[in-house]
Amino acid sequence: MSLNPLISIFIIPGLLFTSVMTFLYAGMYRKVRARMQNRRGPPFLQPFYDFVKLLSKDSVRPEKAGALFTWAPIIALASILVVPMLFPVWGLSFAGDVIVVIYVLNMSSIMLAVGGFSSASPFGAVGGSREVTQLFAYELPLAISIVAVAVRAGSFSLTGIAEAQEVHGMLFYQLPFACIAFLSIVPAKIGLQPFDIPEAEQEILGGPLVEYSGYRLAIFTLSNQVKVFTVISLVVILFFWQNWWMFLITGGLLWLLFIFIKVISARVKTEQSFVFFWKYMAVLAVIDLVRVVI
Amino acid sequence: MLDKMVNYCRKKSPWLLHVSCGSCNNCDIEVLAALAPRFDVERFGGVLKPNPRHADIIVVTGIITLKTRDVLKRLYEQTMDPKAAVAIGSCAITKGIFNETYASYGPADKVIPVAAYIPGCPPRPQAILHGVVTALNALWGE
Amino acid sequence: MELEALFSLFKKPFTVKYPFEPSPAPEGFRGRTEFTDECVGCGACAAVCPPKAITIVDEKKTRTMRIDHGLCIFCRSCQDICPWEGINLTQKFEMATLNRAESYDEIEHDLILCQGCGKVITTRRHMEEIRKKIEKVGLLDKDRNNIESYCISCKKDQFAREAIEASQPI
Amino acid sequence: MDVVVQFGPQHLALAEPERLKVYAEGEKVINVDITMGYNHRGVEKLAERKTYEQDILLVERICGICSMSHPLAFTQAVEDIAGVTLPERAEYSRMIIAELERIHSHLLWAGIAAEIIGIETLFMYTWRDREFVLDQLETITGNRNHYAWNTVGGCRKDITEKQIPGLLTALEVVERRTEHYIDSFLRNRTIRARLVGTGTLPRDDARRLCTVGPLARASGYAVDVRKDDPHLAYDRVDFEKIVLDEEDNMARAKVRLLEVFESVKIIRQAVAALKGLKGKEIAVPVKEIPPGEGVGRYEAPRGEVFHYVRSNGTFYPERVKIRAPTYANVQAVPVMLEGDTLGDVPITLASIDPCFCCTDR
Repeated sequence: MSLNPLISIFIIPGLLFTSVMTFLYAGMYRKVRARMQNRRGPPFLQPFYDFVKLLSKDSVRPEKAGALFTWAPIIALASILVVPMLFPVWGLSFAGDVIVVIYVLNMSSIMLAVGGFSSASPFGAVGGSREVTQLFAYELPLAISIVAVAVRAGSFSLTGIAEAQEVHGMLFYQLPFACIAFLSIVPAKIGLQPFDIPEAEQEILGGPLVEYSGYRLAIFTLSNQVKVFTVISLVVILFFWQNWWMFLITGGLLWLLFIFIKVISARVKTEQSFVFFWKYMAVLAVIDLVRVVI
Repeated sequence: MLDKMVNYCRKKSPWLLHVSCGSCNNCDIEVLAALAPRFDVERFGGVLKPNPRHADIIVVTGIITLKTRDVLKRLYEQTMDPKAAVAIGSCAITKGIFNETYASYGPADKVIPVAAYIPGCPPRPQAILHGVVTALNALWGE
Repeated sequence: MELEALFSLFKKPFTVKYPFEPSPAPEGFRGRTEFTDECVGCGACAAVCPPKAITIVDEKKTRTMRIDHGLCIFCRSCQDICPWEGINLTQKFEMATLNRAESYDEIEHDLILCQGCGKVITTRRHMEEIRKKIEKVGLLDKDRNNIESYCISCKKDQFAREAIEASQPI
Repeated sequence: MDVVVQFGPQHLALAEPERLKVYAEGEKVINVDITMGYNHRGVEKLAERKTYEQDILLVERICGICSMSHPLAFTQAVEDIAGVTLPERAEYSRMIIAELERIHSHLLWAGIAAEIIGIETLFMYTWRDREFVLDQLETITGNRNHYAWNTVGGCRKDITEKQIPGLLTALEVVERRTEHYIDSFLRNRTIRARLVGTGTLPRDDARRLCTVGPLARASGYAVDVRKDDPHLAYDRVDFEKIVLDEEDNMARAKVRLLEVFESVKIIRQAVAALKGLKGKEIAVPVKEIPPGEGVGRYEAPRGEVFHYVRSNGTFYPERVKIRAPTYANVQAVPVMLEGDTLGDVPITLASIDPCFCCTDR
């Protein structure tokens, strides 16, 4: 399924494809959210305008900022951009790349927290600590459900998982509980309500991003938007894979679902999200893992 | 060419920072009402940002009271270039009905440079939209 | 709310089309304050204005009345007090300006100066209105038809002088 | 780890310049320090330099949301000195505007509270429906806020026959929508998770701290100037005092939303009464204000507004003293926040519906 690795890295499903899809998803988010709130909303290209404008703005580094202040957004973007290259849409593939995906996804969250900590602002610090807490909360069900999928598909690579689904049908039918657990993690992972606790604008002014400006903010925002596309695509690959064009459609529909959930729910508190993930979602994921292993 | 595109993008994405400097709350409410579905500033890309580091346009309301003057000044300095300030309501433009009070430092343009003025007590949200669009056109081209 | 959010996706948005489409203010809206042609320049509006937005500047033979829209609070006090409908709160609300010095409305009036001391009596139009009113009640003295020529103190002087002159003989 | 998080002076959740220093241990709130005075505009002193008529417009601009309550209390105080009885028409039309203001204020609060807990959609919906009320206010009074409706001894304008059908339709819309919002607040699990059980203010504390308005009523402490000290035509209309004893943020939301229904009820009765009135007089001419003292109380959307005016017989008042509801209510915030987490600070502060521009004047 893999073409020339350079094409995989730079065109499909690498940089070009990912950036197009990212802006598409972000534009869809702004537009659909606005329409659900019964207003007209921004133009579809709004995220792109925002991105260019932020790049053109000045950027400052606070005097007391830590060494990683500038590097955190760059590492976050670079690490998250690795994931789409492994997608089974003419992407690269090697055994065990699911592990890389888990690691790399966390890397971007951790970098967000690191950026918050190193920006020497109490809001940044609170946001960073919330981000880490959040990471602890959803990491367990995330890992368990991915392991359940991998075991069921008999492969630890995304391509392998996709191929297994092409043969045996979508994994969603076989692992519904793990799928639900994974879906519930998505809002937390991409920072949407009800689990946008680290970025809460009304409470801590955007948390880790509080001191970022100009191109640093642009890169961070972009990395968050890439994360949206990546995580949703990952859901499709892990649970709903049919073929490459159904992959695009299912991804869009799932994204609509998550926007809808965001629109109708309030932000919960840290301890409430902890209880939710550990008490309910982890148990759901474990049920499926146990079923698969036995 | 690149300049043109950048200017276009700037015009299309004004992020607002709302600074209330001792107003009667009414202009603040009308600014928020301009975000609500009826007027929807987001059509023009306008989003209310809580944070000066992210903002492009500072929306100033209220007489600048002695206590908020430094706050306004600092917020203006913290905002990244290119930036502009818009004074909303009679209070921010000339202190309005409070023009004889002892508690005010002066109108907004005495503290920071102001790009556009939107008179009204309070201005209708339509007037605010009109003002923001006027300011954007003046700042970053038609 | 949940269902409403879903249905809103397919409904027409509530958003108005303003600024691409006019959004007129209702009748009686208190918008941009403007002087009308009826204004006589008496200055009653300046006296009641709470923020003192209406200023009167007398220079040589003209009186300039100016309303500063940056200072105006659109309270309609001036319109209520004006006996001549000379000031109006219109339905215009698009007053945004880039130049603060532009946002005003002004009207000029000819002044009548006292022939005795040169002080300002009032504006010509105000005097005409006063004359009309006095004529209506029939109080205007045919002999003393020059009410607009002298200010009150000069008039007193003149009256006293006339009285003294009249009592001169003997 | 002790953290000091400073909310404000410029903060999204506050919209008004006010500083809130929150001392927290991790996420747990230990103590709260509120610094006020950013909004001080010297209204009381300024009022001494303006005439009574101008003062009405000045006190109207103390607060943008209570822009009917302050003039009402002020005119009551002045009318108290002058010994004027209002024409019935003025009483009813003042009441209509005041209750319309209460509706828009409560809807506004519901929106802000929703926005603070992160549910933007509810904010958008409530503010959309608030526009219907504001439209009516705009057609009736000539401005969306700052109505310039009062004068000493009556009103400056009359509600015409033509405006009444529009008003009644808007009330219907608001009533239907408010039912919907109560349903949303009660049913949505995420909203419940944030509001139920947070920001608890026990009844005894509510009494001890002299809280007023919906905050007190949500804690089971039944104070409402409209009932306790009826003025205008409040003793001639039928409405209920909404009192709940759940004591938390949710109770406050419920009290406010339920009060919208009472306001709708009052306006309907007032409009009916207005139609039946024979006299067309809307104001009694008041030639002079004799020396003396007067007080005015009114139940603003946030609680009791109190104005004291002393006159010395001239055109200018000698002393004006204003006590705003938030001044009493803000004292309760540290009590309410005890033991809650950092995430609860904005919503709990917002739950008293703070109006710092009233407090600072």
